[in-house]
Parts: sequence; C-alpha cells; structure tokens
Amino acid sequence: MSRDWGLGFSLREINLDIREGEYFVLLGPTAAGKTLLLEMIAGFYAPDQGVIWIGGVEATRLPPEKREVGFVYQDYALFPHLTAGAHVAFGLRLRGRPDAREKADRLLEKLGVTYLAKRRIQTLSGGEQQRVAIARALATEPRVLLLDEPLSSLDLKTQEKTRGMLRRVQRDLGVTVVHVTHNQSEAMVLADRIGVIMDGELIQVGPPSEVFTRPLTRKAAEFLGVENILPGRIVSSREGIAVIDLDGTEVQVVTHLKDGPVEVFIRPEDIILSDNPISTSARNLLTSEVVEVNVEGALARVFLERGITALITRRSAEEMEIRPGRRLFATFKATAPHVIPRDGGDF
Amino acid sequence: MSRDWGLGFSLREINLDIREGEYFVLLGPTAAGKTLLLEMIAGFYAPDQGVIWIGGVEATRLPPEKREVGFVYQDYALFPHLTAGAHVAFGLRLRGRPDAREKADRLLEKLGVTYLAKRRIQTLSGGEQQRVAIARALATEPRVLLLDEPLSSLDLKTQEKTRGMLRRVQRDLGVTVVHVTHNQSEAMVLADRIGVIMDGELIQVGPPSEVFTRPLTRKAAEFLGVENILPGRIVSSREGIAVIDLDGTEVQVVTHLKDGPVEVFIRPEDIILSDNPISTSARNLLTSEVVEVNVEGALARVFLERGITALITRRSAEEMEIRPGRRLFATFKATAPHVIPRDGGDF
Amino acid sequence: MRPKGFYIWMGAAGSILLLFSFVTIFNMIFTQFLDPMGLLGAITDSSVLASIWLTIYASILATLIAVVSGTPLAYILARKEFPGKRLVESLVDLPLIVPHTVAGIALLMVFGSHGLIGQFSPVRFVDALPGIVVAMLFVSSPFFINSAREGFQSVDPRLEWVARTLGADPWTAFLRVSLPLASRHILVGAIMSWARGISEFGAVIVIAYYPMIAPTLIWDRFLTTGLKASAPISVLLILICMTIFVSLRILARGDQS
Amino acid sequence: MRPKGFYIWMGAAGSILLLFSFVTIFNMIFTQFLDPMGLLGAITDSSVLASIWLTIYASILATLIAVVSGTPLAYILARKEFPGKRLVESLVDLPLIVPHTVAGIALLMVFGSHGLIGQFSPVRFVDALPGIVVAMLFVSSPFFINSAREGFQSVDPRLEWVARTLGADPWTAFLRVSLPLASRHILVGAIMSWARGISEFGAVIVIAYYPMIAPTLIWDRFLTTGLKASAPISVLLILICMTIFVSLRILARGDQS
Amino acid sequence: NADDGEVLKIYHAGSLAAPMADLEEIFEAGHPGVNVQREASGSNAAIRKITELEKCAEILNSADYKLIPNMMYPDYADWYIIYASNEIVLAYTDESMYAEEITPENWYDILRRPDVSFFFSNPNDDPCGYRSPMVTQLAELYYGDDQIFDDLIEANTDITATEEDGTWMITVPPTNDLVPPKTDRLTIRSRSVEGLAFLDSGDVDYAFEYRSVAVQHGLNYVDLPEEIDLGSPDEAEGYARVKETLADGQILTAAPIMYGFTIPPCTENPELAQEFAALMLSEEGQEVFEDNGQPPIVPARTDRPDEVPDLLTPYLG
Ligand SMILES: Nc1ncnc2c1ncn2[C@@H]1O[C@H](COP(=O)(O)OP(=O)(O)OP(=O)(O)O)[C@@H](O)[C@H]1O
Ligand SMILES: Nc1ncnc2c1ncn2[C@@H]1O[C@H](COP(=O)(O)OP(=O)(O)OP(=O)(O)O)[C@@H](O)[C@H]1O
Ligand SMILES: [Mg+2]
Ligand SMILES: [Mg+2]
Repeated sequence: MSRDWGLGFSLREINLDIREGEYFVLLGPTAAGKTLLLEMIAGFYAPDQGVIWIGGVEATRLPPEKREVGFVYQDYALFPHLTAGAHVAFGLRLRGRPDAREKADRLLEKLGVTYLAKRRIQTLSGGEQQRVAIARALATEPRVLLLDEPLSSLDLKTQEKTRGMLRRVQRDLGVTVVHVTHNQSEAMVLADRIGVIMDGELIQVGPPSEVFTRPLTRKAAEFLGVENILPGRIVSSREGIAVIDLDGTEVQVVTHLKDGPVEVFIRPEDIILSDNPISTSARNLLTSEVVEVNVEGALARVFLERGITALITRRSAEEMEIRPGRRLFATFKATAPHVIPRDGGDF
Repeated sequence: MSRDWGLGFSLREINLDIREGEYFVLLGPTAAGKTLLLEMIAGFYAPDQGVIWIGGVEATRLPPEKREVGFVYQDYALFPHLTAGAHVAFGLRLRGRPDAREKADRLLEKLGVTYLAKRRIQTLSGGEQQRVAIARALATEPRVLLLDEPLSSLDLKTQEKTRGMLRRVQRDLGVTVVHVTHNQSEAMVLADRIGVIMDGELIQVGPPSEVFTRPLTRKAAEFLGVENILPGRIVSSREGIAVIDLDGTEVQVVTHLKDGPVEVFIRPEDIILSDNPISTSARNLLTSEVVEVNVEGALARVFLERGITALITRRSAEEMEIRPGRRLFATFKATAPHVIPRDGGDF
Repeated sequence: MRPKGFYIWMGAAGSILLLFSFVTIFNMIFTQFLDPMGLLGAITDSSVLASIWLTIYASILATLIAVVSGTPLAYILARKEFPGKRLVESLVDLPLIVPHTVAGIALLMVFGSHGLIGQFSPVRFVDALPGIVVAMLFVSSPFFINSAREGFQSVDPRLEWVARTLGADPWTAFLRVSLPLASRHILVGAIMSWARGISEFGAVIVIAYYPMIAPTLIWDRFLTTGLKASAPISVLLILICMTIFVSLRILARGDQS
Repeated sequence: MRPKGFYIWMGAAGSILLLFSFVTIFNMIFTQFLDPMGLLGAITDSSVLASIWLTIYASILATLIAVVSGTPLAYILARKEFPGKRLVESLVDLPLIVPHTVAGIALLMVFGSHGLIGQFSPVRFVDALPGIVVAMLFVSSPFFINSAREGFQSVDPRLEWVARTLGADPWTAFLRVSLPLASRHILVGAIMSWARGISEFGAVIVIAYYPMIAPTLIWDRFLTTGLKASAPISVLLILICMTIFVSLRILARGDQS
Repeated sequence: NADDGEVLKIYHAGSLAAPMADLEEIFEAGHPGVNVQREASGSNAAIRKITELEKCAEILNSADYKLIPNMMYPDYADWYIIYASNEIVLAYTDESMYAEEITPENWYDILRRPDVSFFFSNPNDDPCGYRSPMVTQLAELYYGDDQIFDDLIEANTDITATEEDGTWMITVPPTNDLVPPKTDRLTIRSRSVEGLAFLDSGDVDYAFEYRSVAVQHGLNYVDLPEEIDLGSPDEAEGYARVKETLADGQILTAAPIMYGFTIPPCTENPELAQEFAALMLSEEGQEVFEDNGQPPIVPARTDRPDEVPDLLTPYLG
C-alpha cells in the first residue's frame, strides 16, 4: 500500500498484517508518517495503490463509517460543543440505540470518569479528555481501535496509570489496537508486536524484545536507543559465534554473519560495569576509563572511552563510587550485541 | 509575590530566590502555573502583590524590554515571517548593532545549525526550531534565560542531545537559566536546584537529590515518582532512628520525627530485591510476593504485595527470573525512606 | 509592563474613525430627539411601521436564502480544492464591486417582466417582495458566504473524520459536527448579511420601488416633504435595527466565551 | 471514502446562489459584448475614463484612511478588554445598517458647509473629492476594521511578548511582528473596503454629485441618454474593477500558502 | 394592502408629489380596493423607466409635456394632455444670506454676491434644470443688465449663451455630461427637489424651484416677474427668444411650463388609468392643483384628439 501526499512526503510500500485482538504499536520518530498511516487505515485518505483489509473484508473503498474502527487522536479531537456523556453516546445514537445514554454511562464508569458525564469538554484536564476520547471510540464496539500518541501529552504519572488502563480495556473487550507512539518505553510496555516506521517506510515488524535487541538498520538502532554502535570487522566465525575486531579489541558475538565489515549494536543496559574482571567464558571484557556520569532519575548513564555508554542504576553507581577518571571493566555477553553488515569501508 | 488570573487560577505567595549563574529547574505537573510564573518573571503579567528583582534591580514595574531576559516557549513562538538568521539578529538589530548578522551567524554556528540561517521557519524540524529559539534568546546576552518545557516536544534521542547542549551553553555563557518542565528525569539531570510547583504554590526548593528523596508533601511525593507511599506509626525513637510500624512489620528509619502517625516514602529504585535475605544491621527486610512485572526499556518495574513497587534493571529481572507468584526479599536502607507526619487517623 | 503610552496613541489614532461614525450617526439621532413630536409622528404612522417591518422582513428572507444556499457553498469552499475555485471565489465576491444602481438594472434585465428569467417566472419580481429580496440577496450574499466559509475553515476536519468513524455518514457529520461548530460564524454572517440588506437602496429602487422599503420611503418623504418628514423615519429605522443588531451581535459573541 | 453524493448535493445547493450572481452580472456583460462599438465608445470617452479613475482613486483614499486609523482600532479591539468594548464594536458595525441615502444626508449634516464639522472646516466636502471620500469611508470602514481585527486576533500575543524580551518596545513589537503577521488580513480587508467604496452610490450622490464618480455617471447617462449610453460604462467599470479586484485577491491569497 | 386589489401606478415628476398625493387620497376613497402607487423621480427618469427598463405605469406625468413626444413617441406613447402650469421662483429660507433684503428687483444682485450660494438642477436630467438658465437669460433681457447670465451661470459653469439675430442660444457643453460647477457658490443635483435638502442644511441660500414646490414645502420664495418666470402662456412669445442646446444635442425653446401626462399603451389597466386621468382633469382635480401652486390649464389640451380615450375628451378644449 502506498500514497504520495505531494509536498515531499509519501508512504511507501507499507506491508502490514495486524492480527486480530493484538496490541500493535507503531513506533517511529516525528514526521515518520505514523498519523497518516493510521488515517489511511481509518479511511480518511485513500491509498494510491494497494488494498486494506479489515477483519476479512476488503475495506480499501469503504467509507470510514463502514470500517468499524475507533480513532483516538493525539489531541483527542473532541467535539467542543458536546458534553462528555454526549461524546460517548454519539455513535450509539447514530445507530438508533435507545439505551445510548445508559451504555455511555456504563462506559464512563468503566473508565472511572462517571462524574464527567455532564461536563463540557473545555473544562476537562488532559487526562480526563483522553478517557472521554477513548470511551467515545469504544462505545460503538469497533473491531480496531486506532490510538495516535494517546500518552504523549500526559505527565509521567498519568502516563503510567493510563498504560495499565489501555491494556486492561484491550484485554477485556478483545479489540485489536493499533497504537502510534514515538516513545520506545511506551512501545516496550504495551506492545504485543511493534512496527518501526521511519520516513514513510515500515522498517521492521516484530515482538518488542526482537525489535529492541535486533534492529535491522543503523538508523532504526539509533532511534531505538542503541547507544553503542561500534564499527567492526569479522575476523573469524565458527558455529554461529564470530570473533569481531572492534578497533583493536577482539570480542565474541553470536551472529549468523560470516565475514566482512559489520556494525555491532549493544544496548547500554546490556553492559555490566565492575571493579574487577568477571571471568566467564561467555563474556567479553573491555577495560575503559569513565568520562562522565549522568544521573537520570533512577538510572545513571556512564560514558566510557571509545564511545561506549552503559546504563546502570543510580544506586549501583553510588555504591561503586563511579566517577570520571576511574578505570572499570565493562562486560557484555556474547548474545547481547546485535550485528548487521556495514556498507562502505572502515571509518 | 502573587497574582490572581480570575477564572479560578492564581499563583500564591511565590517566594523564590534564584542565584546568579545557576541552572534552576521549575518542576510541576500540567496546569501548575509554571508558564504563568515564567511569564511574570519576564514581565508579561504584573504581580498583584510582591516584587521581582533581577540582578540587583527591582524589575516589578520594568517593561519586558528592560529586564534583560530571554524567553524560549515550549512551542518556541518563532516569528512565522522571518528566516532563522533574522530571528537571531532580531534583538541585535533593535540594539542598532552593525554586526548583528555576523554575531547571529556565530551563534547559529555555536548551536551547530549554521546551515539554517537563510531558511524560513516553517520548513524547520522541531529540533531545529528549538535551536533557533534558543539562539534568538541568547543573542541579546540576557542575564536570565527562561525556558518553558524546551524538551517536551522532542523525541528521546534529540532530548538527550539537547540536554547536553543546554548545560554547555549555560556554562559557557554564565547565564542564569530558569527551566520549566514536568519531567522529573529532565529536572534531575539538568538542575543545580529544583523548585517544585503545584496548583500555583511553590512547595519545595532544593538540590535535586534532596527534592527527589525528601519531598515535603504527599502530593509532591506522588508527583515526583515516589511510588511507595506507606502509612505507618512511629513506635519508638532513639538517636534519630525511629522504629516505624508499617502495617504489622517494623522497620528502622532515619528521621528526626519522634512519634505519631507518619507517611513513609520509598523510591522504587531504593528497594533491592533478592532471592535470599541479605543480613546487614542497617537494612530493613520484608518478604513479599511478585504481583506483576512490567518491562520498560532498560528497566523493569516489579509490583509486590502490600502495594510496594521496586524498580530494577531489565537485566537483573531476567537473571533473577522474576515473574508473578515468586516470593522475594525486599531490602532497603534505614536512610532510604523519607518520613513526614501524617494528618488524620490511620487508613 | 503596562505600555500606557502605546495604547493611548493607538487609541487616539483609532478613535478618529470611531468618532467619524459616531458623530455622523448620533448627530442625526440627537437632532431628532430635539423634535420628539416628529419621532412620535413617525411611530404612529402605519405606513412608516409597515415599511420598516417590510425592510426587516425582506432582509430576513434574503438572508434565509443566503443561509440555505450559501452554507453548502461556504462549506465546499472551505473544504475542497477544485479547478476553478479561485473563479468561484471571485464570483462570490463580485457583487461587492458592482455599483448598486447597476446591480438594480442588471437584476431588472434578468428578473424584470421581459427579463431572462422574469419572462418565464410565474412569480412577479418587479415592484413586488421577490424583487426586493433578490436585490438584497445580491448585495448581501458575499458577507454571509465569506463569514460562513471562515466558520467552516475553523472547524478541524479531523472532527468530521472522527464522527465518520463513529458511524456518521457525510451528511450526519456535517449536520451534527461541522454545522454546530460553525454556527457562531454562520450567525454572525447572517447578521451582517441582514444588516447589509436593510441598508440597500440603490439596487432596490430600480427593481422594486413598491412596496416601499424604509430606505425608499425615507427618500420619497425627503423628496416630497423634506427632511422634517424623512429624518424621524431614518432615526426610527436606525434605532429599531440597531437594537436588533446589537442584541444579535451580543448573542453571537456570547457564544464565543 | 469519497462521499461523491454528499458533495454533489452540497454543490447543487450552493450553486443556486452562485448562478444567481453569475447570471445577473454576466447577462449584462455578455449583452454588452453584442454591441462592441458601445464599449469602444465608452473606452474612448475621456469623461468616462476620468470618472472611473476618480472612483478607483477616491475609494483608495477612503481605504487608506480606514487603514491608517482602522488598523490601530482593530489592534486594540483584538488585544484589549475594556469597559464599553461591546459598544465600540457595535459602533464599528453600525454603518452597515444605515440606509445609504440616510448616510448621505447624515454626512451632509456633519460635513456640509453649515454642518457640525463642515462649517469650521477649511476643506470643502460638498461636491468635492473629500465628500466622496467620507461617504465611501463611512460605508466601507466596517469591512476593513473587522478583517484587520481578525488578523490581529490570529497573531499569538506571545510573539509580541517574545519580541519585547528581545528589546522591542511596544511600537517596535507592533511594527515588526504583529503588523507583518496580520498583513494578509489587512490586505484582504483593504481590498474589501475598496470594493465596497467603488460600489457606493446612494450616500455619495447626496453629498457629492460632482465630481462624478462612475456610479453617478452611469446613473446620469442612464437618465439623459438611456441604457445604450450607461450600460457600456457599467460593463467597463465592472471589467476594470474586477480585474484589479481578482488580481489583488489572488495576491492576498497567494501569501497564505 | 398592496397584494390584493388593483394597482394603479403613476410615474411622475418630483414637483408633482404633493398634488398627486392629494389625488391619490381622493381616488382611493372613491375606488375602494384600488391601490395607487406613485413613484416620484425626475421627469426623464420616469420616462426612462418605461422606455429603457421596460417597466410600466398606468399614468406618466411629466413636468414638461414635450418630453412625451420627444422621448416616448411612437412606441411608448400615442398622445399627451397638457393640464397644468407652474412657474420658476427663487426659493430660500429664513437662514439664507440676505434673506431679509431680497426682492424681485434685486435678486440677481444678491446672487452675484460672493458669499451667496445657489442651486439649480441638472439641465440634462430635469426640466427645472434647463429652465433655470433660461430664466437667467430672460432676466438679462428683462432687467437690461447683460451681465446677469455671465455672472450667475457662465462664471460658475461651462454653460454659455450667445446671441444671434435677436435670439439667445444657451449651450450646455456636449463633451461633458455634466455641468460641473466651477465654483463653490453653485450646487447642482440631478433633480430640482434635491435642492430642498441643501436649503434645509444651509448648504445653499437660494434655489431655482417650481413655485409649487416652494409652496408645498413652506419655503420663502422670490416671485419672479411674469416676463421671465416661464409661468405665463401670455408671455410665450417673449420666452421664445431664448433657446437651449442640451448635452445630447436636443434644442429646446423656452416656453411656458406646462405639465403633461399620457397613458402608455403598455398599461395593464387602461380603464382605471382613464378614471384617474379624468379625476386629474375634473374640477376637483383642478382645485387640488390650484391649491398646490400649480394652476390648472382649463380646458386641457392635447396634440392628438383622435387618440385620446373617450372618457377624457369632455375635458379637452
Ligand atoms: N495532509 C497532508 N498533506 C501533505 N503532507 C502531509 C499531510 N499531513 C501530514 N503531512 C506530512 O507528512 C509527514 C508525516 O506526517 P505524520 O503526521 O504522519 O507524522 P507522524 O509520524 O504522525 O509525526 P508526529 O510524531 O510528529 O505526529 C510530515 O512531514 C507532514 O508534514
Ligand atoms: N491568561 C490566563 N488567564 C487566566 N488563566 C490562565 C491564563 N493562562 C493560563 N491560565 C490557567 O492557569 C493555569 C496554569 O497555567 P500554566 O500555563 O501556567 O500551566 P503550566 O504549569 O505551564 O502547565 P503546562 O505544563 O500544561 O504548560 C491553567 O489552569 C490555565 O488554564
Ligand atoms: Mg502524528
Ligand atoms: Mg506551560
């Protein structure tokens, strides 16, 4: 499926199969085309090419009102002229349901905001608005719930609460959810599967652990928070374990690649720091000096020489008394890095 | 200083002394009045009562153009009709500086966006716009740089880069920065000191470690991510160490409080989980069963019985094979909790 | 912080225009209040009241037509790009520049009893209410359409889209979402168009001298009896319409906040 | 996905009004093209050209005054809340409902040689360019002010505030930030006000029959010589003004994207 | 009620507004259910409505009967009836400059004064308009002061007068549609009645108007001598010494003011039209005109007695 919006942006060859009842997270940086893709699924834009199927029905030419999707925009797109209760009852009334009002009340209750029913939208806080938007979308019992960055304008505490709520709602109602975000940890927590979209292209689809540990391109790796991207070259390879020369140091890594220049991705949290060498056959050991330590909430980010970054808990950092100038051992498992072939020569 | 905006919102008795050259972060939830406080410092609103001093000058009645402040709005508030270069040169030209253009170019270079000089604002990405807004504010060499949530609309990767940039700029130019955010980890990383503002009141001011470990009220604690807020009662107290009854379990905690009902705040990352009891005199030990485990990026949040939450690395969680139903030991130091008196009876 | 000087100067510059309208209109009204008997005479003159009522009524009819046909047009102009859109927009605004008597003559050529449409029309336009209405409609339609278009432009199309996902077909989405949200602009547009219709003279007298709308009556009285007879009618008309107009605008603004 | 039916019906409803303007104006223009000699006669008649030029010119003057005084007024209305604001807003709109000939008489009472202002004025208004200009100004100022106000309302006041922190005093912030950003609305307002001035007849003929603006000349030719003489002038005026008008609007819209 | 019942529409010269209003009242009283609608305008405009705009009236009533044959024959009218006269006066108010001084003997001297302003209507649009220069030219002859026309008309407009063989030709410039006043002292409007507004507002001190208008509006007026006021059929010969060329080339000869009307063939309601016309010509009608300062011409006269409806012939001489 593809579509060109003119003005320099197009979605190209999106090929995506979302399973019924799954919680699918579409992850990508700003301006990747996430919103546009959701809008195409909802039927607000038609694809130039390709087809869209929803629940066994070809929906490519179906108008939005026939697609049985629910849409929650990032800013909720609530109707400024209606009360919260009227929002939820909106779709039910259109279906001529006489019990619209009661059903709406029940849904609001389920989302814990019964007290809002009679309130005008303008007087609601961001979090309350979001619940109303979700209730509105769920009221008509859609097959698919499309969520466009539903959490990004909430503060951390509310975000955490809402994540739980979203997961619960999805399980209880068995609805398929497509959730768009640019926040990795959000994707990680919520997703059954993740699709990574960048510059209008769907780069990778898979379960969270796979996507985060095995990104398919360097750009995706950077976006996904792989801070250690080290150029190297495979020296030898035996039984799926390759020896890679990383700028002088040889490390052992599990990979199906046999030779050639490669890029080695190591997530900073997969690097263990210690005062003494930990000697296990499966582990790779580097010695390095601490350049800088940044405490970020519960975590501390430790920048080492050679551009290696490790992420440890603040508590560990304090207990190990890590500070710039100290020499440490950095260890990682042979299974921790992910290796992809590198184009072009060394650098 | 205070001001009532009518319509139900007012800033009350803000009493704040920001030191020259410091990086001050104003932290508070949505609608706390952070933006309004910044706008009062800049002189867009006058206080109903109280005075504002900037660098030894009483500025309460000074118009914004005489206050020597730079302002960066959350959405940058760039001038849609000017190029990036013209933005930076704007203030310099008003001062009649003949070298406005060159100085602007130098600033853009410093922020690494020389290539933008001739570009219209509409064509810039969020991150680029932000740099232009900062350069514009810095160009006139203000005494105080006011930043309103400058990072919240950026993706994580850009956020991290920008934090470093902000710190560097502040150190290099020696400017006083007041940075508004609702993001704790942002505050933690950047601040020399933090001010916590909620509902128009400045609740607490202090260095990050103090603010995060010793919040002064329950609401502040909740907002600051203290997930374990346990009601208790001081049983006995000797030499600054109190024995507190937490719903049946007695724990030892460092506090100056002598008796009465209290609330015990423990940050989730201060709770250590282990398979076997770790026996140190200074530590408190609880046994508990795992209710749920949420993996969030590099971290895993472990929910235990009694409403206790612990935050550990994903790696540890995997290595310890923590999953719902396992019994674990939760340990915390006597210095880890922060205790405040509790109003009202037990609950 | 409080740029007093700035606002004082701006106010001073602005009040020139304000004073100009004020003095012109209120000079007339105040002068009339010196002659309350004249005003009383006008109030009790049934043909005066009939003509004022006719003016208001005909302008309401013209506005209704503008609303019924102009609202869909405004919606399309706000939402759709199509070849020739610039042309349609120009056509909408064109009546603005047509001198009023020319408009009257042009309308007569179309709606007169020998006109392009008039010769086939079972409805009589010349010297009849329909003639007044078409003349008012011609001069006032741009005001309505432009205001309604701005109203629709200010409604986020995503609100309609969301309504669609909730099961609304395009009509329902239009009626339940776009229309209520643009209602303030539509109301303001209707008020402006109504006011513009009230004030029209040049185009109306050409096509329908009779039945006399208030501006025609005022003119006629002015010519036959002089200012003494016409001024009270003018003042009465302005007072009545101003009352309606100001109340409606306050109503329309009230919605806003 | 493509609600064809919906847009077709909306288009059908909308085109009633469109067709109405179209038929009325183009019937006149096309009829004239059957008599190209008449048009040629008008083009080569120096008094026709002079009056068209006078109309355009006087309306430009009126618009200039509206811009100079109305821009600050619009800015204040957009930015400030003050007691009596509703009153000022009503006063701004009031000329809309005043019948044109009444407006002309009211202006005569103020600007006539024995009028409230006219008796002290060194400038003569009656039968002179200034009289034409005040009449046009009176009827067209609401259009300018309303459009400019919307323009200023659409400029985020925080942009001005930021300019202030950069060292701009209120004047500089206004001139360098608000004004350029509202310029499109100001331009559109000026165009509308200009167009409205062009079309005015009723108010102008009362205060200034001479020098003749095109609408007066057209009416006069119609009375003395008939449609044969007046129609070509109408068509010429409409064609010239339409060309200017449409080009200006395209210019103003062009800015937008 | 305009919608039901018959409608009788009359297009008439502005100067006939008052007597027509009186006649309307009388007629409607005698014909219940009939609605008389009068449209006052310049005589030219009234005729143009019929000839150019293809509107129609039951009766067309012109301030100068000659306009009917000149402008309406042969398609829009077949006959006319002359039925009333009028005369030109110089109207003024108590506030006019030198109001207390002016007399039929010195009016032209007062109009000459630089601080005095005066009004007449557009000669091209309105019979009263072309009659005003004629009156001025006649005054030159009557008072024996050959500067009157030069000072009042030529000095203020582009209208000129030349003498040839004892007749005077006034020429309204053809190039300009207008006779734009060259000075502030003169105001010109399309119709003579519009001058009333300027008298009211004080913008002009004196206006050339019909006597009927001055009477109806309660204005002061200078009653000009018969020899120049175009009001006396006896002076027709004297008047005829002056001619006037209008912008469109029409040449008019000064003549006594005589109102004429016709019933255009396009009328939808000829019977009613004839009844109204009969009322105008009846004694009751004559009284109305008399009272309004427009002396009736009795008996009325026509150019084509054969064409005139039978109902009206009894009133003709
Ligand atoms: N209607 C449209 N026509 C043309 N281009 C568009 C349209 N809507 C969006 N775009 C452009 O397409 C690109 C992708 O937009 P989209 O809104 O899908 O991004 P996104 O991935 O949702 O980003 P964000 O995280 O900022 O919401 C952007 O460059 C945007 O400017
Ligand atoms: N000009 C104003 N007049 C009246 N109330 C206002 C005004 N501006 C903001 N408010 C209200 O004051 C409160 C605080 O607003 P403020 O913008 O300072 O919040 P904030 O802390 O910056 O929140 P956020 O994180 O969402 O930006 C809000 O409830 C807001 O609606
Ligand atoms: Mg998006
Ligand atoms: Mg804010």
